[in-house]
Amino acid sequence: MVRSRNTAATQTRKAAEHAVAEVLTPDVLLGWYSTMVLVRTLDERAWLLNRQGKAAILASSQGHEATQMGAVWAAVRYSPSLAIFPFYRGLATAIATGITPTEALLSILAKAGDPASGGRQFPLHGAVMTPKLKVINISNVVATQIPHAVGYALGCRMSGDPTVTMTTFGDGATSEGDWHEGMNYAGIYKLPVVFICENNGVAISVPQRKQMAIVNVADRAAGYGMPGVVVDGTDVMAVYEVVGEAVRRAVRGEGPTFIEAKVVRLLPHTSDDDDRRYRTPEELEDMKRRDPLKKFKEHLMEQGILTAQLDEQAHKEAKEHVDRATEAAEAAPFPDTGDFYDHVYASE
Amino acid sequence: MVRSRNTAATQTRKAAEHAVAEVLTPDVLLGWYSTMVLVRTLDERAWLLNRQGKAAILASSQGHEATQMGAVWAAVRYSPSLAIFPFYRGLATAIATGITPTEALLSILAKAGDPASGGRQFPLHGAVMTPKLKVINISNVVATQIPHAVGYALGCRMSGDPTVTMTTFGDGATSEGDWHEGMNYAGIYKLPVVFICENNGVAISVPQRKQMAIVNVADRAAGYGMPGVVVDGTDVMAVYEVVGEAVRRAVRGEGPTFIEAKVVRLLPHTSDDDDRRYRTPEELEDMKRRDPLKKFKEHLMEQGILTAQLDEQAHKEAKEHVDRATEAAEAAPFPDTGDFYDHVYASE
Amino acid sequence: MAVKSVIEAVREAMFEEMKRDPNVFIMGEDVGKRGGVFLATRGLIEEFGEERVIDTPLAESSIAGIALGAAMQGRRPIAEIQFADFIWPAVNQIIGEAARVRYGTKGVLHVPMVVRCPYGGGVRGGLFHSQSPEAYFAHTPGLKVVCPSTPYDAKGLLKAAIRDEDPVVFFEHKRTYRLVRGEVPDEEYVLPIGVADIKRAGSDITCISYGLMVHYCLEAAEMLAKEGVNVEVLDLRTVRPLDKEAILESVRKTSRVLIVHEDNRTGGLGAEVAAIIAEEAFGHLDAPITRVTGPDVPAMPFSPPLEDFFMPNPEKIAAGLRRVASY
Amino acid sequence: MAVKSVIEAVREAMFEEMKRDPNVFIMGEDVGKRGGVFLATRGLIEEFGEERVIDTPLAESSIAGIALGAAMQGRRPIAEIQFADFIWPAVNQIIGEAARVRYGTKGVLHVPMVVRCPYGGGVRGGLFHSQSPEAYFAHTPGLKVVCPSTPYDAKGLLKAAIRDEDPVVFFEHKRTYRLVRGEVPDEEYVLPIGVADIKRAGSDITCISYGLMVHYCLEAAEMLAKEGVNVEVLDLRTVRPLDKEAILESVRKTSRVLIVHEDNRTGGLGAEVAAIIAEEAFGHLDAPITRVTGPDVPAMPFSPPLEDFFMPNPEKIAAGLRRVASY
Ligand SMILES: Cc1ncc(C[n+]2csc(CCOP(=O)(O)OP(=O)(O)O)c2C)c(N)n1
Ligand SMILES: Cc1ncc(C[n+]2csc(CCOP(=O)(O)OP(=O)(O)O)c2C)c(N)n1
Ligand SMILES: [Mg+2]
Ligand SMILES: [Mg+2]
Repeated sequence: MVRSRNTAATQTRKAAEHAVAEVLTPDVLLGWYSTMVLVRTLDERAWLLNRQGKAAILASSQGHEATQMGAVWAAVRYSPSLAIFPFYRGLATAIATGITPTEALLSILAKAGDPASGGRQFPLHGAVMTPKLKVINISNVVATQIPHAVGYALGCRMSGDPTVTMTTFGDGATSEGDWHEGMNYAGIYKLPVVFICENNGVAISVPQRKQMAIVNVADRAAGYGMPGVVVDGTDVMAVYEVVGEAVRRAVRGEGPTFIEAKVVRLLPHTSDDDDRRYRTPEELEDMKRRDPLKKFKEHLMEQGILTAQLDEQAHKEAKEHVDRATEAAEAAPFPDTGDFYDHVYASE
Repeated sequence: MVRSRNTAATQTRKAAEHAVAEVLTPDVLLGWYSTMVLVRTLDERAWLLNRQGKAAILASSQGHEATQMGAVWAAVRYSPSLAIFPFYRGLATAIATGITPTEALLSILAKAGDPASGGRQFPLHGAVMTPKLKVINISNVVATQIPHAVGYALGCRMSGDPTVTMTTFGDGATSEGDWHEGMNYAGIYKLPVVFICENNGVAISVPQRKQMAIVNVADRAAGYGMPGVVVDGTDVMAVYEVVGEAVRRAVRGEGPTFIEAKVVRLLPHTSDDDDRRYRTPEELEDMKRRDPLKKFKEHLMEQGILTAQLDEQAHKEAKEHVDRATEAAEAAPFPDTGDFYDHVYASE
Repeated sequence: MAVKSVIEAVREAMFEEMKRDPNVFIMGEDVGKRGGVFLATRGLIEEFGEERVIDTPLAESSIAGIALGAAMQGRRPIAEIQFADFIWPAVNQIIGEAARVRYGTKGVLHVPMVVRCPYGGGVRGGLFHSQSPEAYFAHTPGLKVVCPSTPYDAKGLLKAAIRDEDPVVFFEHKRTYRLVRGEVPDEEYVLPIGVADIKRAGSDITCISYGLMVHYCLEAAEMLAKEGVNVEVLDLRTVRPLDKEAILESVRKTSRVLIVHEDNRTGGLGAEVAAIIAEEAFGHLDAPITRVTGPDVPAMPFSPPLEDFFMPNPEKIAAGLRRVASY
Repeated sequence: MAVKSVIEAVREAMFEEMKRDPNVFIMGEDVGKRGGVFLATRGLIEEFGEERVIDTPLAESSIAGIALGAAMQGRRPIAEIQFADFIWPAVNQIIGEAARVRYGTKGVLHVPMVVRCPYGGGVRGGLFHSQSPEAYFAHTPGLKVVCPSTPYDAKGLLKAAIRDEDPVVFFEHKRTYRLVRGEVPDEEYVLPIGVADIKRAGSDITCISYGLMVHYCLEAAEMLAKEGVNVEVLDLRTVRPLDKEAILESVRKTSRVLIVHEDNRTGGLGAEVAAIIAEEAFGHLDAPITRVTGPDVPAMPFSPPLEDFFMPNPEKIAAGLRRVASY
């Protein structure tokens, strides 16, 4: 894990590593691994459903899972309660927050039972609210969620609500004015926000060098008076550590942190995209070497925590789980149009 | 003059100082001084015309003159040709670009002879174009000119036009998304743009600490891959030097520079404002000590370049000049409505 | 009752609502010590502190977007956009986002936020301090859009907007701020959003308007009265939702319509009002539905003769009324 | 003549204009190697290089603002906004700025720029990939707004837009891209902006529309023909400036009007068209001016049954025509 020159975060690093070691028992890590296998299996299934013409559109989180899951797990662990404003590539985020595979597929298939919007929105867009965990993604317009997250955190501070707010977005989002404005505001008022940039080096087809003149977008954090941290986003434990650190910083009232997680986008941008137009087979091969699932598996095997048998079992269970979920979601009804006009305004 | 940690600009500093010494003969400096006196006299007159009900609105450049004039003079000196996208506080910018006091007052009084928009726009808004010098300020919406300047520079590069583009704006403007987006683009494509932030520490009434979490906004430049320079904007020679350096950098094809000139706003935000609501008399007194005109005068007197007699003469000539200009502008006609519908679209 | 100006009414409405509900807060440029550039928030920071009267950075998109986020969290932000001309950077967050939250979350979240916005011309404001962008917002389902004309309406409707569970864009005509004074009750009251008001009853022509123009319509109606034409002046007050019933009822009575607004003609509010009437009161019409509006130039110019030429005024409205009366 | 799709026509128009005029260039997200998400710019970067086909950062306000700056310098940018739903951040630069440059500089500067923008629904795009924001732009003096329905019109009008000396927002209905095919001449041609086109002559009702809906209107007209009602389908093609003469001429002939658009009803393009007719062809009308439009909900929902419910279609249009016919 590389850090940008900002050092505020570094000071608490030792403490964090200690805490991580304490928390991350082999059982916990095996649980993480199974969930990552489940998400990958679900993601592949969803892609298949799209190819079968059953799911209209899909943004895969393959390659982003370690960041998305590590971040949620750390945030849940270290904050009294959490509000997340994720972006559209958040299948792993969703599962980590407790959305079930069936719910995810209901959403992906635009069924009435979609827990986020009842089928009104793109998969997993809308809001899923529990007392301790709020997932809010009201649009797929890039970067608009940054000010939302900042405003939500402001509201929490005003009302004495100790919730920590987290928002995730891609490298592309950092080019938008809303990103700048939101970062600036959070910095001025030291709001309890954790900004997580899942930098996969590409915005659809536009490579990072055409998006910014710098290598680490985390270097911009200093200009907003907040720490900027670069982390290997394919390493779930590393992500867990730095996000945990940032969340505790937020809880202590020390303000926002910007985390740049370097990830890979293993599939095309969405199911509508064909990345062969702009990525070479070599690039794709290269990325596969950074597959977070593969990486985690190798790590756990090296450590003797995961065995081939446990791995096989995880995959088998995941497949069964996703099979059941698929069946349920496919059998579920589409929304009917009876409430089409509801929720434009508050009903009197 | 303080510099932010960015060092690219520093490398050419020695050369610049040398050049400055060569160019800035006592005669040149005296000429500058007279022009600064003229601008101050004109600015005071315009304010008076507002108080007499003759000018609807005015944004004074008192306190910003050294930056505005030093920047234009340097840019004109060191670029083959220049396009400026100034902001609304640009009376000194305008005079430095060759607008006459009469023209300025025609604009301030919204007369038909307003060279920028024929009275359609706020004072000095619109466009004044000569082959070597283009002054473009199409709106008073803060920060919109940043992308315009960047686009203009892009157009110049595309068409092989060696023009250097400069844009000026306040500290407040750096909070806008457009500032971020424009800076980012210029950095990526290394466009020949000089960004000049006239930081007077306040956006109308909002102090810098409520605008950003940092002391030097120039620190943000590194995040866009460009040098950021902080300069005492009340020191015309210092401004001349750093802008000269930035312009030559642009001419050499090395890309954009961000200059933060620390200035003071000696008057209320505009003639509509009453700054006693948010600034103490002590703060105002304090600022007067940083009056760029006073500073330049003291410097020139110390150097034996300016005498009391020459100073008096400069003021006398300025007053006569502004008197004549006022008379002419007051006597000039308002626009008539015959061409009210012209220039909505190209006429066929 | 006391006689107050529109700006006083606006300030009182915010003051009372902030007293009433600790969730209400204000954010915007210069709303703090400065009290807003029109002094709408004067004294509020002294009363409610920096936490509830927030001077923001100069960044409209985030003003709206942060207000939106806070509103989803349960606060009731009043976001001030300093001039309507500067609302454009915030349109993505207002039209693009805020308007769709309730619908897109199927009612799980909503946005009880007010965007206050001084608008309109006749103030020597030129191209970028005179705009009337209400029609853009009125075209947006999910938003409510209010344009009051009097201190009484401004106060009652702003209080309603603050209490409303949905995003309201509240346009205050700058020229009315100090020019228009009127009685405002001492006791608390709230006016319903979406209800038009007959500012002058009449039987011969329905003159429909909102904002500053209502006052010019009333002046024009007096001119026409002297010529024996009895004009009804209907003040829409809310431009989304439109009070269709009030419009149709008046038109059924008079059979003749003049619509007046300061905004450019093409695609302005008058278009929708005319379309409603042409579709739903067609059988009652005795004359073409006529509009007196700002001209189709990009904005109001700065110089006095040009600005005067742009602005609708009582004379131009009276001429329109005569045209309709004599059809 | 060859039969082509709308997307091919759009691509050809850009290709030809870039060949013709070295000042023309393209900028936008993914317009380079990707060829645009709809492949509108496929092959152009290979032909014209990175300098003239620029992949921009993901930042719409600057896409429009930089295009504006380059246009003032003499270039002819074609700025692509990837989906109309993402044009909101750019509205400050398009509506706020570009539209006012010529007026505000009294003609010294102007902005020969095109903003291309795929819009519209029926593509399972949900709330944020289905929007039809053309009315917002059509309300803005200083802009021209084009919404072609066929490959022939798309090509001829896009070439005109690129050659135009003023800012043109060019809306391409996504659903027509591959669905609608038609003859496109091999030789060069340019169509005038601001001229409507009778896509089907008729005598009983004037059915006015633009974009995808024109095709549905034509289908509905065929249904009505079987019922003995002869519908004229007028394709506006340009929604600003409106071809008022063509509208009025058709209405004078038929005396009955149905206006159709996919955008929300209130304040949509239909409002202005209705207002023009109600003001200027009042004496010719035999029936209420009727509209069939998208409903007043914040946007088109994602799920198939909900999307279908939103979209106007030939059946809904035919029902509207019958209503007008039988008044
Ligand atoms: C404002 C806006 N512009 C354009 C788009 C279309 N779009 C969707 S995702 C995307 C690329 C985003 O890239 P990045 O932020 O890096 O995230 P990634 O998809 O790489 O994870 C674009 C251009 C959008 N959704 N919103
Ligand atoms: C987009 C926008 N928002 C608000 C305003 C109103 N306004 C005009 S100047 C100003 C403050 C600008 O401060 P700064 O950029 O620091 O420049 P200064 O006036 O201090 O020189 C504000 C808020 C505006 N013109 N444009
Ligand atoms: Mg990316
Ligand atoms: Mg300032």
